[in-house]
Amino acid sequence: MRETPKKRYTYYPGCSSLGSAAHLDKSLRAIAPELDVELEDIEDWNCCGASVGHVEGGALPNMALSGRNLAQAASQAPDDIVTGCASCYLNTHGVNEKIKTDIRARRRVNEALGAADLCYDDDLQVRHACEVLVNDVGLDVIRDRVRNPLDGLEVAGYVGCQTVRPFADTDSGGRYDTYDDPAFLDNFAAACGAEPVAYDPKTACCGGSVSVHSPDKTLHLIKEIVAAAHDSGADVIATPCPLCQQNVEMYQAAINKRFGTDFHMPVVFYSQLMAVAFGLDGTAAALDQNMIPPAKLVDLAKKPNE
Amino acid sequence: MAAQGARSETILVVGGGIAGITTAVEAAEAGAEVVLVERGPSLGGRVAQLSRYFPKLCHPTCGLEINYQRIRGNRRLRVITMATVAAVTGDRGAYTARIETRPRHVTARCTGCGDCARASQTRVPNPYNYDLDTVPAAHLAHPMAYPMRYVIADSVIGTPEADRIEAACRYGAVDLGEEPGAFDMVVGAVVWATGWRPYDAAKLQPYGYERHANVITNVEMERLAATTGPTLGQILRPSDAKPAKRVAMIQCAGSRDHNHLPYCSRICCLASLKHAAYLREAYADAEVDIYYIDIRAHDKLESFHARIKADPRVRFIKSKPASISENEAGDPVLHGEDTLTRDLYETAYDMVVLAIGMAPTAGDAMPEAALETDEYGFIVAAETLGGGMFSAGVAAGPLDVSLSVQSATAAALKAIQAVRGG
Amino acid sequence: MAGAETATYDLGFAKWVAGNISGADKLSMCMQCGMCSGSCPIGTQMDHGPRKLIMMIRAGMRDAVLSANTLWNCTQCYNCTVRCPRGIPVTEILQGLATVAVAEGHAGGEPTARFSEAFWWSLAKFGRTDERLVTSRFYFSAGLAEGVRKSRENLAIALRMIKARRMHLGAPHKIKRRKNLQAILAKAREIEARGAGEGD
Amino acid sequence: MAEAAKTAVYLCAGCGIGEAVSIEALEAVATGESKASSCRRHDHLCDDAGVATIQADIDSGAAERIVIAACSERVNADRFRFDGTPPIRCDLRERVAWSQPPGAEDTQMLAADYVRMALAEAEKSAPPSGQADPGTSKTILVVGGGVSGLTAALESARAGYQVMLVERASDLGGHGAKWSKRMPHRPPYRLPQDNDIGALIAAVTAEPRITVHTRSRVVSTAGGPGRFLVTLDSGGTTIEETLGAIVVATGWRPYDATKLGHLGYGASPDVVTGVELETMLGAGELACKSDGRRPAAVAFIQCAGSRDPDHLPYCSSICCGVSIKQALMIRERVPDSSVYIIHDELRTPGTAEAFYRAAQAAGVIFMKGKVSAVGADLTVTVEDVLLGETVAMAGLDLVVLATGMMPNATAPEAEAIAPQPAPDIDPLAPILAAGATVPEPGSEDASEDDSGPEIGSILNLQYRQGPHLPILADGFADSHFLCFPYETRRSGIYTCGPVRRPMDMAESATDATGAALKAIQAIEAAAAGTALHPRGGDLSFPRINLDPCTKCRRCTVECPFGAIDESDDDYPVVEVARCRRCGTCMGACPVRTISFENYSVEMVSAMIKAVEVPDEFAEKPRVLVLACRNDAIPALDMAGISGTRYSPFARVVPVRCLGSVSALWISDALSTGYDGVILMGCKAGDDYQCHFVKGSAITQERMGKIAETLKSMMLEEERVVTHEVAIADARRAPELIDSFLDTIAEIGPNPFKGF
Repeated sequence: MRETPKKRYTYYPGCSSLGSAAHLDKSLRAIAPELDVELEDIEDWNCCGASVGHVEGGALPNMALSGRNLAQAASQAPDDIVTGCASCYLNTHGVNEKIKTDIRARRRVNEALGAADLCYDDDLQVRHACEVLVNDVGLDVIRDRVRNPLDGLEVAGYVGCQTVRPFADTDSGGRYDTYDDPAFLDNFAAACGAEPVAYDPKTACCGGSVSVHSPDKTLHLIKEIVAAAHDSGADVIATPCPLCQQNVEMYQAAINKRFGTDFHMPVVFYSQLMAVAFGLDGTAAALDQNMIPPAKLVDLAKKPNE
Repeated sequence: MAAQGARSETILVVGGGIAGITTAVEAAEAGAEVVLVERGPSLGGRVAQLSRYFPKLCHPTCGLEINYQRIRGNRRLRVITMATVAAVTGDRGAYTARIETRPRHVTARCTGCGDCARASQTRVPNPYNYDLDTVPAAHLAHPMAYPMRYVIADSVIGTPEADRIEAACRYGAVDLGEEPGAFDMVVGAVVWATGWRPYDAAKLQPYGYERHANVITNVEMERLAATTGPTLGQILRPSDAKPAKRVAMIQCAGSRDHNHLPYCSRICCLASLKHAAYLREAYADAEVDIYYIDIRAHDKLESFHARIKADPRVRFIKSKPASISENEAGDPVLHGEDTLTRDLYETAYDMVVLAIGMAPTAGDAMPEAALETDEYGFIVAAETLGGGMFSAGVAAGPLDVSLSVQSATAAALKAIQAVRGG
Repeated sequence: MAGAETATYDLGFAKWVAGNISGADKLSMCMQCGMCSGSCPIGTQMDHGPRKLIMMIRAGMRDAVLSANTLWNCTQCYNCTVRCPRGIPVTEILQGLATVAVAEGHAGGEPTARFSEAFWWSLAKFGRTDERLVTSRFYFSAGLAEGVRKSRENLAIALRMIKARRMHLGAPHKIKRRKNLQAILAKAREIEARGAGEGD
Repeated sequence: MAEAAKTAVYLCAGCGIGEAVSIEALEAVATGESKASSCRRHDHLCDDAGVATIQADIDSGAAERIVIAACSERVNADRFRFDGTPPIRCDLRERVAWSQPPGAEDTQMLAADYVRMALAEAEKSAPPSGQADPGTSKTILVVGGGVSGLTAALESARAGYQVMLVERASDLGGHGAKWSKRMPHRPPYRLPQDNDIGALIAAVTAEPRITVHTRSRVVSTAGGPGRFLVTLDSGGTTIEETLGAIVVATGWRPYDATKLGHLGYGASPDVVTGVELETMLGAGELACKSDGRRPAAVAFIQCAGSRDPDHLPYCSSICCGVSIKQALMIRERVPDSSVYIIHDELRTPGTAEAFYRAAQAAGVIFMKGKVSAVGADLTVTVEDVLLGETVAMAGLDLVVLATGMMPNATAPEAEAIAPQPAPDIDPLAPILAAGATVPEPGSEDASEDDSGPEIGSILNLQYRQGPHLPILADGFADSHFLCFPYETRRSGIYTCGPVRRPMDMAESATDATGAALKAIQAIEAAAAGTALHPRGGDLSFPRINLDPCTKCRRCTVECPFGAIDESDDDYPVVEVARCRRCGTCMGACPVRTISFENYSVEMVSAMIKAVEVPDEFAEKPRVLVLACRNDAIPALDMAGISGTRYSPFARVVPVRCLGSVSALWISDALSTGYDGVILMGCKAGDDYQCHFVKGSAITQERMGKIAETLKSMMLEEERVVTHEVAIADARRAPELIDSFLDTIAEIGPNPFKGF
């Protein structure tokens, strides 16, 4: 067996893990042990407010949401908090940093938490799963775990916005990549034996939550993202972000309708690529949860009890 | 190690660009003994890489020529090339400077005949043209090199190429065995004229300097416009050598930006106005768009600004472009907001020039703790370490050529005061 | 619209914004370069880009700022934030302004506001957001007819989500200690109601 | 004299010369037909051995004059440096071996001609013997007691020189003394700094090497570097001093705000200028002039008069920084105040950007726009270009006009009555202007008395070319070269501070320090009897032989540096220390009145005539190229270095400046059978690049006369052309020569050939 000591993290799944991004959560949990990573959920975790909570809830209540999760995590273990969801990361990491650096914010949040006899006075690190993969696990280890190289799979690495902006190139964010031309996702794909294609809209915006409630405003953005992947001959789009995955996948029908295109471009999570590359079966990789089946990846995946 | 306490009235000038040359020549012509140390194989520095100066559009080599003549005619001035100052200890009137030399592999016997270059079969990147082209392994730093002496690239030492080069020299001027050296020198004062380097354009990610072939920097533009440049003075865009007629200049590319250089580099506005003039001279139908935050044509240079502004084919757009993409034709496409019309533009050009700022290089040139720099790396408190240390030119702050010469001439007097104990 | 209200450069509003909206203390550093507005993915659909909005804040154009659709068209791509040469957290400030706009009734029937209401309702009630409930609540927030229309329109997607086991059916996911979360939120609202300055 | 001297020729066969031409044949030319006393050949002349050979011949007396027939004069000057025996350089490398086909007959003829020309030069010139009685005063006159003047004085004194500091006012300090705070010039560049001018004044007053004369004016300045004879009016008493060099630091004055009615000046006492605000800020409690209330809302209007074609065309540079400084001070004094800065382009160059950020952080509001009106109630109407609206700003308590800087290039109080010196971007203008203001002999005595005789001049130069320092079109003092900003057209007189260019206190101090160094150089050069920039170290100077002089005054009028005066009987008198050795006077002279020991009409004529002009034209035309040493010659060298081939029929003679070209050389050339002449000089006009200011410009003037000469000789005008050649024209210069030879081929041979 490998000697590398296990790395322990406190895991924050986020609401999408119970729905639209279940396949991210499932595949992440599947690859973690392969990489000697141990994840312990934040007990009784709550919603982070995502990208719209603040509008109705207000700034401080929105911060208090993350405050509660942080307090809970701190009471469990001093380990770093990891989340796979861009929005969860943005809120939790942001609030955590604000509490660390802004005394007034720290006091106000804790006053609110006080209503439940909670308090957050620690200085945990809140980290994105991708940053942990780059900085703690490392590409070499990932490459090393590949037992089923994704030969011939052409991948368009779509990073989106919030996974890298505004924290990827900051100290607190681990300086693991850049805002406009990040490399980590292509590196992940390559490490899995797939072929990253040249892909311009790498960090273009899918419209985020605006796409969720007002797709008419943003459909053209998503179209560009899919079209570029299609033109570059990619078999799949890979992304780290739940909201990107959902928007880019579920609106393709609407796009085809509005723009007369004929897109059926599978959109998977990098973690699903890894799961398959690590030799896990399609179910463990949650490939059955993609609305547009990633046929080629399915073929590459080991069949159960194979 | 030179005897401690030994005194000297010699002034050491570090850096052979326009500021260093001026400090050295002005001090020597006022009667001082001067040693000028230059890191590279030739004097001239950044100005030797400029095609022309603003606002007169005259050639920097013209002033260099005069200064070279002044250097040749002055026995009190000694020039050491391929050398850096590794450390300075001591006090005003009695510093000991550690000089380290790199091998040129060509001795003083060189006549500049060029046989070695003709014999070279290996080509190496040409820093004089910001690596836009290559030169023979044995080459002259540039046509206005001083000293007029060839240099052999370290990369070919120990290869047959080196032997070819050695064999080609009829004057026994090639020394393949030359080793790096170091020696101490006692001097009375030191003037740091270590200059600047263009800010790394690759760091301006939204502009895709590394992704888009036709996005270049202002210093590269100088080489494209220069008759001694890679295109012999024709302004052609890199991707397909097509004449660059629709060109955008992006001001404050790195400068005035807390993510990059917080200060204003002062020269970039005027350099871009000059580049507009180059283009309008080169192509009757050229069109230039200058994207700016504030056009900083200080003092009398405002008339140059006014002159260029009067040209209907040069447009000024108050906007810091947000990003650059590339279309099928390989044209860079600028995206941003015109802050005066409040329109969002998406404009394609043949070529985009990033008006890159000046980053001080004192940091890499300076021995530890010898001098104090400000938060940006410009040398301040120039009289630290015994009161005989001074700075000149861009080492002291972002200056244009005339201001650098002023600062250098002043530094020359301060240094003279220091060595004469005035 | 901006035209309706004229600029006075009364700095009262600018000072209030600086003191009450997170990140807005940096607003004074804006040099109007336009980098932010140029970076907006759907800037073309904004009444004014962030750059002009900031100038309007300085000019004291309170109503025009709070009723600008800019606040609702921010996709939170954070390009402006990371590119701003003066380090102004533009996205965060727009979020803060949106919150104020809702609180002061400038939001009207803005989808973002309605969606947020649905979203907050779910998380405050259950401690987590149930996408299905949030979506339907949002659809019907614009009236029954609209709700029915929207639901039909998106039925296909919903079905495929269910098929992919990515839309949770049945009882919404709840956290265990809902009471204590609700207490925290209530307290937070109370503190915020005290406004800036007080209690500090 | 040269005839007696033993001239040794050293022929180098290295660098391809040996392959290109027959060295033996050249030796024959040198020792045979020409009068060289000896001729040696060497394969690597610049090497130690070669240099040693030459030195040995000099030491043994075998070589009194030496001709080095090798590479261009631009290289190895340090190698071929022999005390007392300056070499004549003959370029067989760049201009022959590297630009002509080896072994060709024409190449050989070219080389032979260059050897002949060099020997003629040797024969007709002598090493400069230097000046008999150079001026020896080492005291520096500093005019102006503001930051620039004080600094220039102190820095000169600290370098060991005596200084006479002259200030018109009764106190030192100038404008700088009025500022309560100054802009930051040291890290972190964020806050207004204390005005330390008091310490500067104290240091100057305490400095024993400086004598201060307040309430004083310069009423007359004569002589030149090393021996300026200066007369002061010091509060009524006249002081005479002999001084070595002069630094003019007369500073600036604010633009007249009464001309800014459109910005409300005069409409209300609460519309003030930046300078007036400075006084208000100095007065402690800040109060509006109208009713003494504390101003709670203040608007600064930038570019008040500057960058405005109707007022000042230039940017005054300091106004943005000054307004920021004052805005910060107001925010500090009146914490709840609203302060607005309305600008067009906001200019805080370099590290001053931090000052701008500091003002923003302090809540100062910056608006970009044009002010269309300022009402008596202080309502400021702005076209707010960033909002795209016209904004009427009401409720202001104070409106500050950031007025610009005007240079005191002439005595301010005299301006009303004084005709200004004509601006002279056109290098020919100063002569006409200065010529027009030459005081009549009678009034010169008048200039002794106190009634302000001088027409607004700072120094009242008693020069033939008039009392003023030349000024440029924008009214600032002379300073035209980017590479040499201190050079003026009045030798030994340097300007610094805002009289030269709008600048702040920190920059003025640096500028003044530099000017002090230039003054020291002038003093030392004068004492050594050598020339100033750009021919530093040159010992030659114009010697005047009055016999042929026709008193035509051309030399005195055309000298770019006002170095030649006229004696009472109207003969030219050279003030040697003022002379830059360009030879423009020589070129101006219709006869042979003026010559240098090593550069004369006779010498160049001899070189021209030394060339063998073949009788048969068809295959062997000859063209004379008179080329400027500073730019055209290097350009031709560069052509050689890059191996550019060009016509072997051109014979190139380097000249100090095109201005030194005598019409006689052209007639000599044409009468000895040359088919044409090319003059290559630097760029003339507004952006002139001639290092002697107007060599090319004046040559163009003279071409008219030359055309007449040609007519009188019944020759076509096309046979003589002038070209502006830049140093970068390595490709173009040879092309000009070749195309000129095509023209000659069309015109046909010079009819004088063979006579």
